[in-house]
Amino acid sequence: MAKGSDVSRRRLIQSTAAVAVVSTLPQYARAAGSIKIGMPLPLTGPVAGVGAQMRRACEFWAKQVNAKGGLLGRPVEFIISDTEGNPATAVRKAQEMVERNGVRILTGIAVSSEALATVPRLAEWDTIFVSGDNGDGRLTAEALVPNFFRPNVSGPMGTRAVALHLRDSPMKKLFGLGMDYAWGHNSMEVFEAECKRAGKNFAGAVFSPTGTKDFSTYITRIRQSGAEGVYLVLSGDDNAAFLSQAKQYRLGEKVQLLTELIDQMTINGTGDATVGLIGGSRYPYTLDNPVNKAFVAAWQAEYRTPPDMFEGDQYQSCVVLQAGIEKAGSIEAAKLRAALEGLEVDSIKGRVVMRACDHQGEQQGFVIKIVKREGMAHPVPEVIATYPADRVTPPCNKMVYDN
Amino acid sequence: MALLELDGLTKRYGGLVAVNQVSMRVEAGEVRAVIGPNGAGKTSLFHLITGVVRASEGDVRFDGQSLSGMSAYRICQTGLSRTFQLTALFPEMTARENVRLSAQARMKRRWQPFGGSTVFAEATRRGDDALERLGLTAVAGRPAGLLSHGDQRLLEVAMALAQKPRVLLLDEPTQGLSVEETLSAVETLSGLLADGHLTVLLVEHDMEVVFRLARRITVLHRGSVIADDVPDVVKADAAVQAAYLGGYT
Amino acid sequence: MGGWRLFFLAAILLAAAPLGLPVFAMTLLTEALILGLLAMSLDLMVGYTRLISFGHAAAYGLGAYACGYLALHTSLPLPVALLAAALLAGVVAVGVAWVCTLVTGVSFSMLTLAFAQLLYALAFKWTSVTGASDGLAGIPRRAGPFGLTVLETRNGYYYLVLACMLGAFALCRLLVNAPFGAVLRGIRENEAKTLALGYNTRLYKISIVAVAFALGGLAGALYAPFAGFANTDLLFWLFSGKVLIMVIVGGQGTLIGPVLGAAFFMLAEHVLSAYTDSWALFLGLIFIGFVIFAPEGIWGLLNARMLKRARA
Amino acid sequence: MDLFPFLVTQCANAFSQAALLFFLGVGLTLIFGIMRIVNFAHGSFYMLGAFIGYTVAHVTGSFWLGLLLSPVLAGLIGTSFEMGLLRRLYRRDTSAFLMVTFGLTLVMGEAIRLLWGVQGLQLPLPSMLAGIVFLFDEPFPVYRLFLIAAGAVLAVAIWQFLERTRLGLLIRATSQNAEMVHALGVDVNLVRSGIFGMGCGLAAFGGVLAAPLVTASLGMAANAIVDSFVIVIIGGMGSFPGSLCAAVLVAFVQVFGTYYFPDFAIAAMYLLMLLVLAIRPGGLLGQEA
Repeated sequence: MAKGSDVSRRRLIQSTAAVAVVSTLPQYARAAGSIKIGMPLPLTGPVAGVGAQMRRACEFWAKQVNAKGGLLGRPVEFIISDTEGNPATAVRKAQEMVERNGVRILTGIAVSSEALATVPRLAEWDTIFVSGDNGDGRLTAEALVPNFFRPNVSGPMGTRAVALHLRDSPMKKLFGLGMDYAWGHNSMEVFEAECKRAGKNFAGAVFSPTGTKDFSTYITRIRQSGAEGVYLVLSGDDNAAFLSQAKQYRLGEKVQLLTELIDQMTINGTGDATVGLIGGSRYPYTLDNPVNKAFVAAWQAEYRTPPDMFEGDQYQSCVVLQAGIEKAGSIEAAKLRAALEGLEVDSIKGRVVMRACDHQGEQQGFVIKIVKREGMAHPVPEVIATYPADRVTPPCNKMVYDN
Repeated sequence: MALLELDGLTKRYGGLVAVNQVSMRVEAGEVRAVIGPNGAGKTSLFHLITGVVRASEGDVRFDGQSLSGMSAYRICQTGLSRTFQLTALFPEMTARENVRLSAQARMKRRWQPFGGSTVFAEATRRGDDALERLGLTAVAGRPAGLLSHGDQRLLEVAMALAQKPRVLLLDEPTQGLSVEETLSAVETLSGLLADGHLTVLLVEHDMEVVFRLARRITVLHRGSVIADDVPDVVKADAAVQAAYLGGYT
Repeated sequence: MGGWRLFFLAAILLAAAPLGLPVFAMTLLTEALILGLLAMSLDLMVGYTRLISFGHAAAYGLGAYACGYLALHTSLPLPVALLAAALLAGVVAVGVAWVCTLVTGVSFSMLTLAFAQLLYALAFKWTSVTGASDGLAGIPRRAGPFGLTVLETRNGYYYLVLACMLGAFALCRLLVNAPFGAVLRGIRENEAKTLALGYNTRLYKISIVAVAFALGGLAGALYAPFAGFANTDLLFWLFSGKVLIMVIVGGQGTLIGPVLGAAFFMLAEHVLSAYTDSWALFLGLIFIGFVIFAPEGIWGLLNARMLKRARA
Repeated sequence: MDLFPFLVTQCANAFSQAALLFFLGVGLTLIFGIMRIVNFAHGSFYMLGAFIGYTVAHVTGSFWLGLLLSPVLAGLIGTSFEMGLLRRLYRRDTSAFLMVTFGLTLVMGEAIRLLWGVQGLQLPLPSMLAGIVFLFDEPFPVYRLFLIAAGAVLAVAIWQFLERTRLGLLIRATSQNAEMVHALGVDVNLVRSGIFGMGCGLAAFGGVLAAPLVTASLGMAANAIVDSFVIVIIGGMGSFPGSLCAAVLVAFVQVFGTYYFPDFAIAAMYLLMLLVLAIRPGGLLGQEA
């Protein structure tokens, strides 16, 4: 990947920001020309792939907005900085953007440990954080703060979509393999409850530590469980490693692999090992609606590849933010918060409603299957089921569903 | 009663017997040498006495008290100070700091975590005294690692001396020295031992040194004692000559 | 160096910092001082005793979790919570050091790493206390009954950190210059000889590990309410490695060097990463450059300069 | 699954993992034994091996060429690093090596990110290794059998190399007594450079072989560093048979530990290391007691 142009661009952004901040008093910074959006996100380290997607989506959106004269007549400008996926760095970078660059809106902050460390500080910073990919259910439940908004799909919502699909499936016995991480445990909890509700036999779950390299023992466990399907809540390197090894053991021939999410980048990296996988998707670019078609066309004109899952989800968050700012006529936290609550937007994934009670964006849920297609170098996701917003979004302030 | 008594001391490594049933009595004020060809078990004997190595059998008694089972630092605290065959110093510290640290080990408040100027003052006094007795006052401010090899050997003796030991164990004090250095070192040491206040156990290779310094000699051969007497008798002993002096020209 | 004179000069300058520095600079300075305290505590082991620890994150994480837990679940005032956290780290260290000092050299380093990783695993599994992978978030700065509300403000907290830092520095300096410190230097240069001189070296090593952990725990305890969270990354071995590099790059065995090293490491990473994604490349080259051109570290470099100026 | 087939499969799993750990540990053991330095960058060479292997395999279409060329290239890079940088530092203490290899880890990680990007890369297997065999009706990948075989062959090869060749003799002598080799009139610098390169090459070899299991990715290095050190320490520093035993022991504890006590999977390796060192401070086959 060529990074040269990005670097000089960001340096330019940085230096304009430095000039703009003539004083440390935020009021003056806010009066300055552009709307600054802070984006601390992992550009190096194990989660760098997700960070790269999020950055591209924001840059694409900013370009679109600025080409049309900006927001509220002001250009949009992203201040981007690497967090390495480390919460200590993420908090420091976010604080710098707020205190030094006069930022009042944050996005990025990809890893849930980063987000959970950051959100309690938002009130003190008088800053709104619009999530672009955070899946941790707690952020809109116990850990909810007034200045946090999640227009993207959460982990429990992805699991719910897969579970709804399973209700119609003949599979009776299911097993789970999750990352030994809050996200893995939360999603598995939802999945187990959904299995029981659907009258399926949940044969248990195992959790692998993050960074597990050899999944042979877990594959043995899955095989021994006698389940017809296994639900996977894995991400990044762990996901790629498991899928590669599952293929070598021919696990897919006996057991249907189900996953909470998988993006094109992982598919490209893992190759044929993903074919046949059924899973949730935060955003499949193959969605058939006019807004999405226009988005995909513009995206492909710019980058010559279709938008990936996190790119679509982050873009939607930007669009929601855009509508919020326009409605508020301001970027002040109190006004923006009021505008975002209850906001309705027609986005690339259809209608998104930012409900006021827990700041979760209600939206459709998708289930995809990974298939090989003629003329495509890599397998692609194909949407096999869509579920309406009221069925995939959890009750307010909850992670588990009650119907 | 002898100050230091070894009683049937034995060390086995698997099938190899490094030290075999060694018994010996060293009286207070005595300068005793332990000699023997290479591999006779001299240094092993020192390791056993000072607790660096545990004995397989036998006992060491110091002033009537058994030392068996005591850890090395504790044995040292009872009043046995030793030097090493291969020079062991604190190379980045000055000679004065070396002896000071050594002297400090014998003081009650050696561990004091704050202040401690009285501890340092007393330790420095004892250390400087030891340096003077070995003629090292002139190089006291130099880092130990930069001293000449001869001075380093003497510094090690000074460190042991600074502890005011009741028994001083010297492991080949002239090891690795040139002929001139050996002569001057022996000169210094014999001056030191002349007044008869010190009890010394000396392991040595070099016969000249042994006959100059020791008043009684124990000869080890393959881990066992084959002679134990005054120098003249040992010199004349046939077994010793066969085992050791015969091969030594 | 006129050690104490320099110390008071630095103390006055640091105390005056809030008057002249912008808001975010104070945030950075506070974090730099906290990391500096951590690096300084490790210097007691690495620089003064040649006990190279690959697991000093254990001290930091313990302190941070303990202080965070107390702040979230009790109404203890902050200073008390800090002391309790430091004490806990020190007590745990006695057990850790008792085992680790069974071995020496790289094996010692690996055992410290093993303990830190076990704590990391514990933090992952003991959900009710540590919050597992989520960690503890929203840790408040609780002033408590003494009416020390000033600690809740940015500058007030900075002065608390500064006071801890200066106090710890004075303590460490007294310690290494006392008879106890002389024995540590002996262990550093020749442990076998120190033992042969009649010092119970293992006891000294355990003691210094306990002091280092207590001060490292204090640093962690200061971090938790400063950043508002504590999580498993604070215990991860990679962080231990970074702290070790802070000590070396600053100049080990100098106390002040590691403080500068910590500030340098943090600021270099922070500033470089704002300009280029490839910050790691440059940071790596800087470290390699230090090894070759400034073997004594930052403090050694500064010292050489000052000596030169003094001569001129 | 019956007990017997289960045990056979699990043991085969464990041996295949042991092979990967052995590739990782043996190079570090050689380097440590002869040079007494702490090489933080070992995991980075492992990762580099995987990426070079991927590129060679893609360009030439041959997995085998990747497996051959990657260790050679990584070994050359390692050797030049030793000659250009480490050589100046042998008179300095451990901390200099710690910092310089830590710096190298940062540089290599970033260089790999710039060259290959952030996306994980799959190294496809040649068809002869992509199949499956049945062990008592339980499917087992041919590739894992190949790993076990490769591990065994490499172990024998290194053993013969150490026993039979002059260089091997030197390595054994040096890991026991560095002074002695000087006395033998050997160009120690040359031996050091060669061994460092060989150690890095072995790490890269392990990296290529691990890539089909885990995909070549930027997270490879960090985990590999700790694993390789644990193997070296448990086995006894500088002991070649020790690192072999340690790899097998760690793999068995991981595989069976993960199966019976999944909650302890994260801590198993460290508990094992504590236990071994508490009983034998020098490691399984180390010299110092």
